[in-house]
Amino acid sequence: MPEFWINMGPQHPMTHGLWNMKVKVDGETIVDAKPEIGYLHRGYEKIMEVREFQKNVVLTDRLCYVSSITWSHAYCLAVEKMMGIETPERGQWIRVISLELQRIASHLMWLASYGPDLGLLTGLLWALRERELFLDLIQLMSGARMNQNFPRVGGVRNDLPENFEAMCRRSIEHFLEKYENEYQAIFQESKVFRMRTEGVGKITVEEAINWGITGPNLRACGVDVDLRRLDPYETYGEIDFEPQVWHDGGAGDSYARFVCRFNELRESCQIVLQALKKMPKTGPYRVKPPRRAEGEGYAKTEDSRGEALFYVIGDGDDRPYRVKIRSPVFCTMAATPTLLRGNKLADVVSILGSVDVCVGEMDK
Amino acid sequence: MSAPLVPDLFGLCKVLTAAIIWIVQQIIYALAGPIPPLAGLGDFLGTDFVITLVTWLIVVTVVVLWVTVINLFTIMWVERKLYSRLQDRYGIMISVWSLPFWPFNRTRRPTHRGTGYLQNLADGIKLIQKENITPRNADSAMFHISPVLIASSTLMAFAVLPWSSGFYVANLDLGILFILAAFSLAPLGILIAGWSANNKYTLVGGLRAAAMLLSYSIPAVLAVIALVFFTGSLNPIVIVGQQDRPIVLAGTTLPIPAWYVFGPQFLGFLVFTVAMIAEMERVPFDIPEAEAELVEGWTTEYSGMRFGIVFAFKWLRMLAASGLISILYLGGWSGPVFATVFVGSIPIPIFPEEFWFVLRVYGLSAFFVVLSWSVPRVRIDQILNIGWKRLIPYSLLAILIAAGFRVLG
Amino acid sequence: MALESYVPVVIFAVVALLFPLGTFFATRLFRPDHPTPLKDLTYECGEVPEGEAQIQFHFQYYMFALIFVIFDVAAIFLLLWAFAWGGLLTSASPVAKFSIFLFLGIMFVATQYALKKEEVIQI
Amino acid sequence: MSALAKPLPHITGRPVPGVEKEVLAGLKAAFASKLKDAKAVRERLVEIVIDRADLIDVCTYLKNTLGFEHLSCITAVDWKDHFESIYHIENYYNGCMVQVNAQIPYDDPKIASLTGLWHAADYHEREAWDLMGVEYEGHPNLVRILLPEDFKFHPLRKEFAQEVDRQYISRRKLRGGK
Repeated sequence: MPEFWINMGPQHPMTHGLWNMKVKVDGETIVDAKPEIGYLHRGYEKIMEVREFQKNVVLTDRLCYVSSITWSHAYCLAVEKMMGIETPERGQWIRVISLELQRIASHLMWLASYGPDLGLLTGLLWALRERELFLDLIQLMSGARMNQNFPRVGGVRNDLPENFEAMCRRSIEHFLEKYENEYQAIFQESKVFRMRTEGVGKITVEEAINWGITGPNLRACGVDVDLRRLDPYETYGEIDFEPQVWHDGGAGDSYARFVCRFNELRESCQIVLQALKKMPKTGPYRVKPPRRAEGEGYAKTEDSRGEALFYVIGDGDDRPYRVKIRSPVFCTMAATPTLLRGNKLADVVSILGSVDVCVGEMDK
Repeated sequence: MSAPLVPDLFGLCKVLTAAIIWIVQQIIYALAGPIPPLAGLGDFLGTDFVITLVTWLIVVTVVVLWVTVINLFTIMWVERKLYSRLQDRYGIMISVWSLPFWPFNRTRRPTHRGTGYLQNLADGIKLIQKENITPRNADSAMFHISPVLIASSTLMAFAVLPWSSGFYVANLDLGILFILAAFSLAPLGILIAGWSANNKYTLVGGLRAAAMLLSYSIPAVLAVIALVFFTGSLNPIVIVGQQDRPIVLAGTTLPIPAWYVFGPQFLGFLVFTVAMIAEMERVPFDIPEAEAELVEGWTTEYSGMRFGIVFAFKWLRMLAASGLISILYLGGWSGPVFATVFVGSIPIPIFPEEFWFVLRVYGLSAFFVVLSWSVPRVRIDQILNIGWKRLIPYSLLAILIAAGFRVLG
Repeated sequence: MALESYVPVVIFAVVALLFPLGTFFATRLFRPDHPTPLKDLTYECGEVPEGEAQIQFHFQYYMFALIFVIFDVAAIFLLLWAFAWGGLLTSASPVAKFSIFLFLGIMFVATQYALKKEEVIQI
Repeated sequence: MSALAKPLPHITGRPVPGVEKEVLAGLKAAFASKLKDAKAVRERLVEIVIDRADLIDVCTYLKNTLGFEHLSCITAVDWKDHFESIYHIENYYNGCMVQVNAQIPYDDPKIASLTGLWHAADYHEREAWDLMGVEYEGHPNLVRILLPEDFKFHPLRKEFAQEVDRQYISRRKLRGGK
């Protein structure tokens, strides 16, 4: 009997977090796979039912510590939709800036973890080095490096600090220089890297949509879907940007996913620069939300990993009646057996690294 | 063209041994007054057999210590420091100067302001204190034997690897073949280790290691065969001697050393180097212990000093492989400077052959380190593809080229 | 005598064998030894191990052993030939001189053919 | 309506203005009597309320005729007197989202599974069953996904009080220890 199940996780270098990927191999070829999740389930949806609307932001921050702002922003947006209030314009621009900075930080964290997955520890340290720049910017903006608690229902916590624009420009300039010279060389232009990523973990467009894969992973299949443009929220409608879609052949493999995310780094930098230019220099950044609310609201945003959806129901109390979190990784995880089947055992890391798993948001 | 610091290791040690044994003999003879049978022991110690045996033991111990204590620690330090700098960080920092007993450093624990040479020693001390865990389902005897097999077979490569024209243990006619044989013993140990631990990661890692090391030892041997067409010998000292002259091309003497890499052996050099990178299990060919998917590959179940030995011997393999490459293709210990100072009447070379050899070994190792920390890992089927479909045809081509060159001139 | 030069190698082998053994026994003085059933479990990423690992493994792995043996024999032959090459060059017989090229040519073509036929080296 | 009857050949990635009215009109034309409630809430969002028996029909129509190819989310809500299974289905061609509220009686929490239409429904339905206890009939593998397999409750139900019925999960306990 040459087939056996290999446990990859929960204590495994490949799993960036606590989850288990059971892989059935025949020799080195993967026959079947079975993800087991739930190790990090903290009962978010239940806890949020007993906390007030505003106080839940601190919880949603911790859904995924790698991209806190995008998650708490999605929650705030859903609650605002439910309450029927709207953020002032400057607040919306600040949110856009913070979201994109967080997206860059999150993607850099993904890049950092993708390196050692493929045996390239240098990539980890280089990417984390540049991530510091963006964490510093976020700290400057919100006061905390991680779990910022920055977006609030009705706006953002505080205005941008002085000189933020200049510092932002300087950091992005520095980052883009490193991006063009160092990251391209070590990742995209490396022959061995392409050998490891090209043609593995393929998925067709129909399968991808059917499995509910979203975000950069879907765009890597050649589908031009970016919620920032398809269903614009905040002021994304006024920004001129190009969603990163893989148009060449061989769509849907690890390399395409890598390129889409990798190019998003640069695109997000451009969005931040544009937003800094276009935003009004002064104005209110927050409105006071009502304490109690009734109704339902949903918001879907383009998280750094895909489509984040919050569905909030209020019953007239000062706390939500029901909150539903749609995590993109949770849906992608359902598709991983399809991605993995037929590949080699060594490709597990190449595939699962490229779909960017964040266990916190997956297990809720 | 330089002179060795140790012209004759055996001779040097023999003088030392003879002196020590003479002192011991005198003590024994002095004691032989009250206890007469001891005189026979003293006579026995004076025999040539005992002196030779003890001398060999000392020679072997000197070489083993030179390799495992001095070179192993240095190469580990070089690697860790080098890749740390590559990754924009300081790396290891605990050194002699950061220890707490210096007058300028009166803290309670080592500070982090040194160059980090002692970090490996600290790691070793830590590993010594770790518990050795043997899994319940493991094949205990095999599980314990395989690290010994791996470590000893790797160490055996240094029995015939000369560090200069005088600093060696044995001068064999088939020295190169012996080193390659010592290298190819390790897959057996790795396979045993992978199988005996009864763990899926070690099993896959061990089988990968066996498949990979077997595949890559063929091109290595074939490349050496291509070289033998030129050298006509497998004695490392002879091979280095052949390279210790300037190149003569069409009657003119060029200011380039006649290393085998500058010539028709270049293809063989490339094949041999790639095969050696695989033999020392480094990234991009470190698939047997691909830590991303196989935790630690075939070393997963080893703990404590057993892990330490198995882990540290990767660097010994790197040392041996670098030494082999530099002997075969890069002129071994032949150096450009010949300068001696005379202490009394004993000539002492300023830049001895050992210096040039160690320089080459470390330079090659640094190259391997930089290479392995700047590329990802190659997948196992791609590794085997490279081995079978690229390296073996190329090495056969190298043999053809070598034979052709010999026929033509 | 040639055999005499192997004496140091034998001594080296003994020392090399004693070196790891001595290290393992020396660590007994410093290390704790408290085996528990949980600790002695086979490591499987924190899960309870399921199934045996010592299974009849995939045949492809043994293919390498077979191919390796074939190439090893060829390598030994070539090595002997390479040693004798210097002497053969001086001998006048062109058959002795050039038969190596025939052999190498056949081997090269055969290898190329075999590797072309085995499109992907599976494992 | 005519533009929506057949999916557009290319996904442009840009929203189509006023699409929610067309979708609403299409749904009303196809399921006039079965819709308990149907309204366009805001731009690019349509909300319909149906009975659980009509779920498969509505969703098949949405997917195959109107081009709503992406099942974004399945939410189960405990309204104390009845359950609701809420489906967010998204159209990539025009950015429209349809929210389907399927009503389920409290004493018989069962509804048809959508796994035949969307693979994505697999995990969502497992999660909804795990946390809310709504049974999705026809699901190939309806087992707990986030909580341990021997967990006794469905914690998102309103009757599950957090402080009272807490089940301490300890590995040692699960193995039969103290």
